[in-house]
Amino acid sequence: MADSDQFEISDVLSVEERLAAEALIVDVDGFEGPLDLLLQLSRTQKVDLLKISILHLAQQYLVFVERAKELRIELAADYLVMAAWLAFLKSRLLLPPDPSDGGPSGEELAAHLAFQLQRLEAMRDAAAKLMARDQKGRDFFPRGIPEEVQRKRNVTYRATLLDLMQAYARVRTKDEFRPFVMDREAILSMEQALERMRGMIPYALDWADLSSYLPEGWELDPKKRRSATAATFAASLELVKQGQVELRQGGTFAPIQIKARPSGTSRS
Amino acid sequence: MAETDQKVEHVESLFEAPPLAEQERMVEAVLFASADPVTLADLAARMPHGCEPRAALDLLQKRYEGRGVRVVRVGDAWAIRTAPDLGFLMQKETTETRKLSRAAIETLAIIAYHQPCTRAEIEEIRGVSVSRGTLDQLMELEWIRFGRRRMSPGRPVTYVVTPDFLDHFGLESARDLPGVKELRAAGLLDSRPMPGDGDLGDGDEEQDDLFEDES
Amino acid sequence: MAETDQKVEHVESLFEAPPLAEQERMVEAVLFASADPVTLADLAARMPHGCEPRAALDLLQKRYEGRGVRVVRVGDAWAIRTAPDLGFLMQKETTETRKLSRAAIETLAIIAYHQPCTRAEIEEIRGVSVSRGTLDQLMELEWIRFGRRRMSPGRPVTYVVTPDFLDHFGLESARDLPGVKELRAAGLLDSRPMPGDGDLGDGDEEQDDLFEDES
Repeated sequence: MADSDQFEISDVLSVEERLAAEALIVDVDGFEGPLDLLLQLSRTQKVDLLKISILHLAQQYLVFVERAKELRIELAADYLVMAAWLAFLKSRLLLPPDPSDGGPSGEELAAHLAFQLQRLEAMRDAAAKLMARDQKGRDFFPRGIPEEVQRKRNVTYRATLLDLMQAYARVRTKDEFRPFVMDREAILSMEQALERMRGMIPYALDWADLSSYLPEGWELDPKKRRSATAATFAASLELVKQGQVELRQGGTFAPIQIKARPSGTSRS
Repeated sequence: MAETDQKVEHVESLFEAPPLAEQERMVEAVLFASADPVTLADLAARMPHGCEPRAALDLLQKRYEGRGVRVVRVGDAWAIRTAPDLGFLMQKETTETRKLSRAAIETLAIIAYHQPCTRAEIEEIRGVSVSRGTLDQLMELEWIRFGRRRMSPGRPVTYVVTPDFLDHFGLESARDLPGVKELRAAGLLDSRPMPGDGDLGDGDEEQDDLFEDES
Repeated sequence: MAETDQKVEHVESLFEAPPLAEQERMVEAVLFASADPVTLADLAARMPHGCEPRAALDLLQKRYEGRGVRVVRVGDAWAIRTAPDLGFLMQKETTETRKLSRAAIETLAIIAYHQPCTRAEIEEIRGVSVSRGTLDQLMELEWIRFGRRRMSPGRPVTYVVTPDFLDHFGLESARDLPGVKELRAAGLLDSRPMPGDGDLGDGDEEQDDLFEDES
């Protein structure tokens, strides 16, 4: 079938048209799909789109695809789908209608393709006309110093200073109560400290001051800080004894630092 | 609400509304103050009771005919814009818009002329798939937005153009798109199904609806 | 430049300058579209050679006498402004007042007392997470804005209150916010004596430090 197509087409197409088709191939990346390509090809017929020969156009397209194949240009699948459809359309247009086939006639299909091409061209023109219009920010301009200061206040939210202070009091109160709920006596037992630290040790991969292990809030009150520091220190000694942590101190009264002992290594 | 309010306003207007010339000044002030188009409803809400912004607008529009700035209509809103022939004075104000790709421009035109328009319809017209980025870019420019979902299987979303689009291209409504009447008369805005394919016909009715909306 | 150019312009103007009425249109368009008041020199630079912006400006100013907007002088530049008697049109709004949500007011309070304050800090103080929407709403109200980024890991953004906030709550500065002690004295804080009561002062100190930044 391909062969007979070739012959037939070389009859129909002028040299000029074939050159045009080749030029189009070079430009294949520039096409926006098969319909765009068909529209471009139709221009070589130099007639109004209303009078275009769809049969002729189908042949032009098939030549294009053949040429692309020869030049080993890989066409996207939708170009090939269109080629198959056009080959089908061509056969419908050339063969006498088969009365047993209830599908649309070749003429109907051709008319639809012509409609699609006209519509695409019409939209191209419309797009060009649209872009040729005067445009805001290029040809005409809005007010440069708008004065719509109060527009935003269409919905005003009511909140008074009292609301604000009450809200703050609310969150502050919540905050202050939290530590005291945990322990009212300002005394941290070693057991409590140990339990706390056991949970934290797996994450203590780097040296950190012992003081950073005090429970939250306890560092503020001197009394509580003292108790918590003593308990935490005692607990850390216990952990050293168990081989879970290492302790170090840079000098007299320097901060005591603590770090988890990597499992499997001996104490240095 | 509109009905009764209007009556009340008319009654009041006999006594209270400022003279039309004064209303014109007010409309002038409000339009000058805003960079965006102001709707009639917004004007009415801001002006004293009994005012008729529409009549004042007509006066104002006439007053600015041929001047350096003009009173233009954008959908159901109004704005003052500089006369296009003076654009050359405004190099300093010119805003560089990213150059739109051919695909984006065509997609925009298709949505404008065929709205509300589904993605499948855009693809059908262009014969090529629409990249996500193209629609995103147009959305970002606020030239298109989602319209109602189509009542066809899959309930696809539709796209429509926005008042910003009209404003940008100096259009009063989508009916004023260049050549829209001729295109419609030529049947080129119909969604015509491929012979032998199921019909896609319901698009048309909705489309007319939307253009009705814009008037 | 001005001296010689001016002479050249005057020579040329005999042949080329557009009619004064046209120059008036130009001045009108430029004053309208410019984002800043425009000086005479600026006008001259934008308009074709031989134009006399001063004369055109005088015409324009006369034309707008008694209208809804006026041509006014701002320093040594010119601008179009709403007529003072119509200022009410820019203010009159449908004021729908809503109460700020509890989350929003608490967040606002925390920012006001602890600014500059990161989102994580707000969450820590409130003990619940702060939704993006809450912060957005406060930003939209222009009661808070972004402060400097914190120099800590992740360089989180901070929030601070704005002059609008101070304005709305009738405060001269955020320092004027009543301290925790005053809140207690006013009965706003639970006055139950608590261990560690003395520490409350710390909060105030910290607050002062933070406000140093902003003043």
